[in-house]
Amino acid sequence: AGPETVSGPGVNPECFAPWSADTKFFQWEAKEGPYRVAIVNGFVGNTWRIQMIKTAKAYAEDPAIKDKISELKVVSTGTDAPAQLGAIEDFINQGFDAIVTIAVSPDGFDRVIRLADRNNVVLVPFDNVLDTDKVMQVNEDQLTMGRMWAEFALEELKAKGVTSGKILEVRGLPGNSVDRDRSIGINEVFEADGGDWEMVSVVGNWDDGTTQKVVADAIAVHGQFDAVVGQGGSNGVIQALKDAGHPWVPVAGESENGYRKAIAQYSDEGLKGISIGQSPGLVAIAMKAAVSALEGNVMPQLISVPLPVATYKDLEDGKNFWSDLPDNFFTVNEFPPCGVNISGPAIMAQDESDVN
Amino acid sequence: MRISVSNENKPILIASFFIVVILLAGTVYTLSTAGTAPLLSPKYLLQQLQTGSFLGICAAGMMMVILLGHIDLSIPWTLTAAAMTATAVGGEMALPTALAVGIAVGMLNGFGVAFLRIPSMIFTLGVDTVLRGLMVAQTGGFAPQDTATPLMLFLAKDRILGIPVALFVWAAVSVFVIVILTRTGFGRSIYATGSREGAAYLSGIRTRFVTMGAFVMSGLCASVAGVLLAGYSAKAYQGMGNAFLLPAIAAVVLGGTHILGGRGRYIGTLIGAILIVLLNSVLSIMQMPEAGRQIIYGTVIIAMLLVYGRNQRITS
Amino acid sequence: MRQGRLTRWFFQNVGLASALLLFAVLFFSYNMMHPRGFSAAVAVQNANETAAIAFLAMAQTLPVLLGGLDLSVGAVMTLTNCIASELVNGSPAQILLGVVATLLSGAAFGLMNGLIVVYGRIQPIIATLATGAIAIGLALLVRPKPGGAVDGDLGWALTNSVWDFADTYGIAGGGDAWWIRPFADIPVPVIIVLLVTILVWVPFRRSVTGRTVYAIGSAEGAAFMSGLPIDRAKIAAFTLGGFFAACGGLYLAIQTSSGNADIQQAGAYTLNSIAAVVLGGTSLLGGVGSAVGSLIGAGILRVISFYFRILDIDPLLQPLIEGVVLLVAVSFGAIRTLRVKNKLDLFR
Amino acid sequence: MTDAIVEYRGISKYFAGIRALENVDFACKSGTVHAILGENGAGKSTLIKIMSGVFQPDSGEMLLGGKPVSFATPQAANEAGIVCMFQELSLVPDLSVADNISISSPPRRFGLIDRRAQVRRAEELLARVRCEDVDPNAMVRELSLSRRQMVEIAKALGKAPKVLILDEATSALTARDVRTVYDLLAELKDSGVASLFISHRMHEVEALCDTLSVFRNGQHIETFAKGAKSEREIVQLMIGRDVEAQFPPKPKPVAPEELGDPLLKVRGLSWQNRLNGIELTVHRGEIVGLGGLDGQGQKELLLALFGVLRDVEGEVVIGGRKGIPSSPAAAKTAATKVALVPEDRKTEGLMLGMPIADNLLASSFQRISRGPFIDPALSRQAIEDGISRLQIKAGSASDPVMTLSGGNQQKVVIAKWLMIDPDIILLTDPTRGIDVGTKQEIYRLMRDLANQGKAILFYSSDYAELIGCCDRVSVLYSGRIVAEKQGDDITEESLVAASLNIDVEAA
Ligand SMILES: Nc1ncnc2c1ncn2[C@@H]1O[C@H](COP(=O)(O)OP(=O)(O)OP(=O)(O)O)[C@@H](O)[C@H]1O
Ligand SMILES: Nc1ncnc2c1ncn2[C@@H]1O[C@H](COP(=O)(O)OP(=O)(O)OP(=O)(O)O)[C@@H](O)[C@H]1O
Ligand SMILES: [Mg+2]
Ligand SMILES: [Mg+2]
Repeated sequence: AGPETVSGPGVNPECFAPWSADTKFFQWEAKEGPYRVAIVNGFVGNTWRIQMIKTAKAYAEDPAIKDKISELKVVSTGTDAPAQLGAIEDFINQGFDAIVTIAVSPDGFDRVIRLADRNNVVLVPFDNVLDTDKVMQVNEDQLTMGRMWAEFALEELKAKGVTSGKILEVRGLPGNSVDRDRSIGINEVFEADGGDWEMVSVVGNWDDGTTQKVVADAIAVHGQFDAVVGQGGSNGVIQALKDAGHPWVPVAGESENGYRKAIAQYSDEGLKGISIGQSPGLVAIAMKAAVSALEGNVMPQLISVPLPVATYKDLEDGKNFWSDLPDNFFTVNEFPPCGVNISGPAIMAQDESDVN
Repeated sequence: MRISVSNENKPILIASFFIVVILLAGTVYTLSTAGTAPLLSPKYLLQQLQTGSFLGICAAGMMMVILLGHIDLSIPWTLTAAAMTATAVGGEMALPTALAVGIAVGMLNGFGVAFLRIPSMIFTLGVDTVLRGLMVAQTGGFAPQDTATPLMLFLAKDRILGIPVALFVWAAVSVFVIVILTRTGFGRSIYATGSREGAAYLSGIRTRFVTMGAFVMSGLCASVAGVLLAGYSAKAYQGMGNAFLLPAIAAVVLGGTHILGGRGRYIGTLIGAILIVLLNSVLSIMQMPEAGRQIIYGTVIIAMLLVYGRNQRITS
Repeated sequence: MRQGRLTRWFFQNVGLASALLLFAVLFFSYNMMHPRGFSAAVAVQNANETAAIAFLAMAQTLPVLLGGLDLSVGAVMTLTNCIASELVNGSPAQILLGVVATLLSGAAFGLMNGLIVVYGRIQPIIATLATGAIAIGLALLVRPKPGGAVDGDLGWALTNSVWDFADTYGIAGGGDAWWIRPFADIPVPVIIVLLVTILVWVPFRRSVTGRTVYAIGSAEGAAFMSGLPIDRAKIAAFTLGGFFAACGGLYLAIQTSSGNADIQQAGAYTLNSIAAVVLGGTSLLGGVGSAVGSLIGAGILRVISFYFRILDIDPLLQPLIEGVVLLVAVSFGAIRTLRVKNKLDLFR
Repeated sequence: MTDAIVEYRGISKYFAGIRALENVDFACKSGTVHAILGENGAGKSTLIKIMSGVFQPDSGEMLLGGKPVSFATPQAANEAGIVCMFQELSLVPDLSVADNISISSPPRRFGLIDRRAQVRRAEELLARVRCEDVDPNAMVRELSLSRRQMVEIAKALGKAPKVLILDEATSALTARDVRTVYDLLAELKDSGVASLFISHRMHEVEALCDTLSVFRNGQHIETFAKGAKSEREIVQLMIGRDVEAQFPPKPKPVAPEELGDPLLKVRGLSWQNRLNGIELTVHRGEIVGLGGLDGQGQKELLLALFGVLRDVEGEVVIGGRKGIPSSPAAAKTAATKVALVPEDRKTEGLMLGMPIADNLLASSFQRISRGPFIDPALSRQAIEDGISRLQIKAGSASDPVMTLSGGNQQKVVIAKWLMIDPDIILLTDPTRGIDVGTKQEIYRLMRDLANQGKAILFYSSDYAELIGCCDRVSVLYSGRIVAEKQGDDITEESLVAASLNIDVEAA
């Protein structure tokens, strides 16, 4: 028996905010804790995922939840759908109570959803979520993220008095739904705007190196852009602009520390930046949601985590970026309404030399 | 069958010709859409060569290994590991550390392939996985420094007389490889071993050390590319080498090196690398969707190899 | 001079025999440690996870036996996965048609590989590197973003035990007929893989064309001089490889009831298929080995990763351990090398 | 010639402009054994490869039983009854003997290969060639070269040929097997089969054939019945000049005490169960032959001395220094340099796809380098020396070595080793597949090298060679030296007797 669809409101709505007004609510039969929780990650081998795993481990030790989790197991299966499905099924077989996962594909989980429901296991996809409303999921709103980037860029351009020109859009991994949603959001806003904007789009795969190269190529070919809206690989955008001697323009991007460092450093020279990112800390909220569901609380089917926005106006060293820490790590990790308070440095700077 | 000089040069000529075709096609595109021809400007070309140097250097190392009839699938994470450890160490020692990582990985590969005689296809794949695991574990343990040192920045980004320093590095690597391949016993031994290892061994060539040497060269080249790439991005990061493996193999093969070893000229690899870089760049400029890009990529490789001339049929 | 049959089989198939042993040991101890070891549920889960890579390992075996490599198997799996996600639904007849069309498209792609290798005389490894890119491109065209709808019943029936299969379609008394009882707990994917092996691989191996594949890998010149049909065998090998890859893609589609043109996944499957073939005792030099070995190799590859789920290992050390285990497993092949007394034997 | 089974009319074949056959008219009749003679590169193999569908002629036509035919593949030729045993064997090493014998048309059941019937068939055919000792289930890889040649003959028989071609297919056979082949060919002849026989061993030709055709430079010179010409005349036809003595004169045997210290001394050498306590000495200036049936450990002995075998036991002293070189690389760089001309030139002696020049230099990079770099002038000089010293017939030194004829390929192997000026030269059947003219050159070369103070250890499967060339002959039997013959004691009878491990004196 899976969750029952009930009517809202759900528990702790500041933290578990329903995605929209018509989001369904789920309720599972309450189980006796503490619970066994498994995290089934896909690919490992970039900083975001590593940070996510570390956050999960750190959060499981957090006093707020420590007593409720008796066992936490984390595996990474690579970009291999059968392996990920297999791992989820294995954990169901092993009798885990909740399974948190970043899906390698937005589809194809029908079987494990069915098995999870049969065995009263709470399955919580987050970050890369599923195209289904049969499971509880946790994510940030990618469409809105795209819109906010574009709106910010337009606002900054208007402030400079620019109403037409060339905008460079840097896209992420082709075929990925996150890439699709963010891009739709971005383009919607520019189209809706009255100005005459020429959009040039290049594919950066969310990878710094690739992004840097394609942005450099685009600059070499198109000369100058009035703003850059990048989905990821933001460090690469900055490097390419810098190397080409491109004047600083409004830039929208992710939440890498290096990118925020650059905004802080160059905003006076014209690098008016906005940084919104997908946080590795989502895992903590997914874990918290899973535990809350196991306790029998009413939960929204789709939980929207607020977008962690920072612009050049509100960057503050040591608070939402760290000038002495590496470029690669992702800055936003705390979600105060949820009681998730694991700051970036706390997990990324376990080595003494990095902590001041 | 007679392999004449012209036959050896054929791939080189055809690949060069194709480079021109790519540039022209790109220019037609930009002329028709924007009315400009930036692809033919020295600025664009130098920039392509600058970023192409990372691939070119990887391909140079890969070629040594392919000449032996082997392959080095560990290049992506050798590159990454070299760059990441170098930036983590930082300072003066960064560059030597990177090179040491490259040499160590090359020796490990060489040991597995030459002494344990495990197929390179599988051993280097294993080494690649191990290196990735090491880098994940390293980042997982603490946050290593990832900022490129000034020397790395200089090598990758600065210009001397308007020419990117990275190009000088690529040129130096190229000269080094050419001298090794054509003018040293080691180089000739690579060809001999790649052509028929048993006969080379019975000729008194220390084939195991030759194999080891080629893998060390490959690791070394990957580490140099890692240093440059870290300098170019101003930092090292997980997965930075992922984009280099298949293009490096393609560059070597499009340059006319025989995938089973024993035959090939370095100039071909050089041109092959430039071809791949320009092809990618032009496709990106044309905003070609991924699907079209992959299909064009595959078709170009097949078409060019068909034009190079088909292999001899084996009858004896 | 003459040895007993078993001894001879063992010495001529050391690779396969040791793979079998390794797999048995690993699989047995995994089940021992698993809280629900030796149960149908665990077997079904293991089988589902292994089916696709097992098919790909079989697909890779044929080009490897020829002395080449097929770097497009993962891409063909992806392409056929996407095709299946479009076609395998609707009425039973439509489903059947979709299945056939998917398998045919994989075989056709394999055929194209074969034609390029034979008539273009391009080395297989490089030809398939290129056609692999083409396959991925086509997959992206078929399915620009993941999704699709594969018949749900079919998905459920084929990814469970025989009992569930019978239950879903209401055959054999919904799975309770006496004659189906002994098989009730066997996972359907195991049966599918075995059926394909017995109906396709075994006859192929026993045909002149199949023998020619071995002969080509062992000594192509000799095979030609012996009057064997070289071209036909090569084309057949690649076509069959494409067919097996399509079996993998089809199963993936049924298992996930969707299609996904995932480039990374395609690459990972290609490399894993090579690893499985090697672990299964097939020589990358060609001429020695079998698809059955590759099935076992695929099993070994998978069972290694099962251990991460039952042992308590730091998640950030898992990739490292996985790499080291793979390296160690393939290094077992070196024992032969160290035993060789005539160094010339090393150079084959 | 109406009764000819195969007939060529004006056949020509060129390889990238090089003439292999030109305007050849040729015919052979059923019920004959027809020898084809000619020096290396005369076009013999090309002739029969056209007949058997490996190559297509550039011009001219071929008739089979009076009807024009052309074969696109060996398969097509087989189906028409033309079966060929090629110079390079056509066995597949990783398949079993039984598989190989029935390779292209196996017995079938339900459309699939019937393995049991296949084994039975193999047993029958192996019995016909008196190789009952060969296990049909053994992999061909496990067999020695001479066994493989016999399996190849069995395989050919199994195809029930109308025309059977043997292209130097008996070059590694020992006396006993050659006799088997003689009998077989006689049998086939009686049943009306035409056999074409290519061999560089004149005595085999003498014994076997009834018609002889001589080729030179791609042209058919003459065909005549056996006995119509003397051996000397035939050789003259083949190589276009007169060959006097085949073997250079031997020096007078020297008394053992005058020889001084041996350059190579072997005591109790054992390896696996293939070598069982070999005792041997070779002095400077000596050519010592290794005789015996094939596969008695001769090749292993040479490989052991060259550092190729692991775990060799026993004592070896080379040039006063104890110990076996650890590898070929060590052997060639030691104070007393050792060189080995291996058994199979195609896989062990040469990098076939590489230029002649690179093959010649493969052992001597140190010699042509200044510092770490190869000196182009030195290397050019070395290549020229090598080519001229052995009179290698090559278009250009940059041609791949596989474009050379077998004999010239063998010369490249020898020339490669002469470049390092070795002290001890180990030769494994160096004249296999080499024409009389070139053989004579090689014999002379060996004697010259010995006279320069080299020590030569020489394995040959041809008794005539051992008798003609060697100062001493040691005969091996199951990994041991069972007899040592010297001077006039080296006779065919004594060698054959020793090979079979029969004590002639005692008998
Ligand atoms: N393929 C090869 N290429 C070059 N040299 C080789 C090769 N194989 C063996 N050697 C040389 O032969 C020497 C001994 O060979 P190898 O290690 O194979 O024999 P071993 O008996 O197992 O080892 P060891 O003699 O060290 O105990 C080595 O030092 C090496 O230099
Ligand atoms: N595949 C080939 N490619 C180029 N040239 C070839 C090829 N095969 C043979 N030749 C050339 O054709 C000529 C005849 O060669 P062929 O092999 O017929 O000689 P042969 O009489 O059999 O010599 P041998 O006694 O050495 O076997 C030689 O000059 C040889 O170099
Ligand atoms: Mg010949
Ligand atoms: Mg040793």
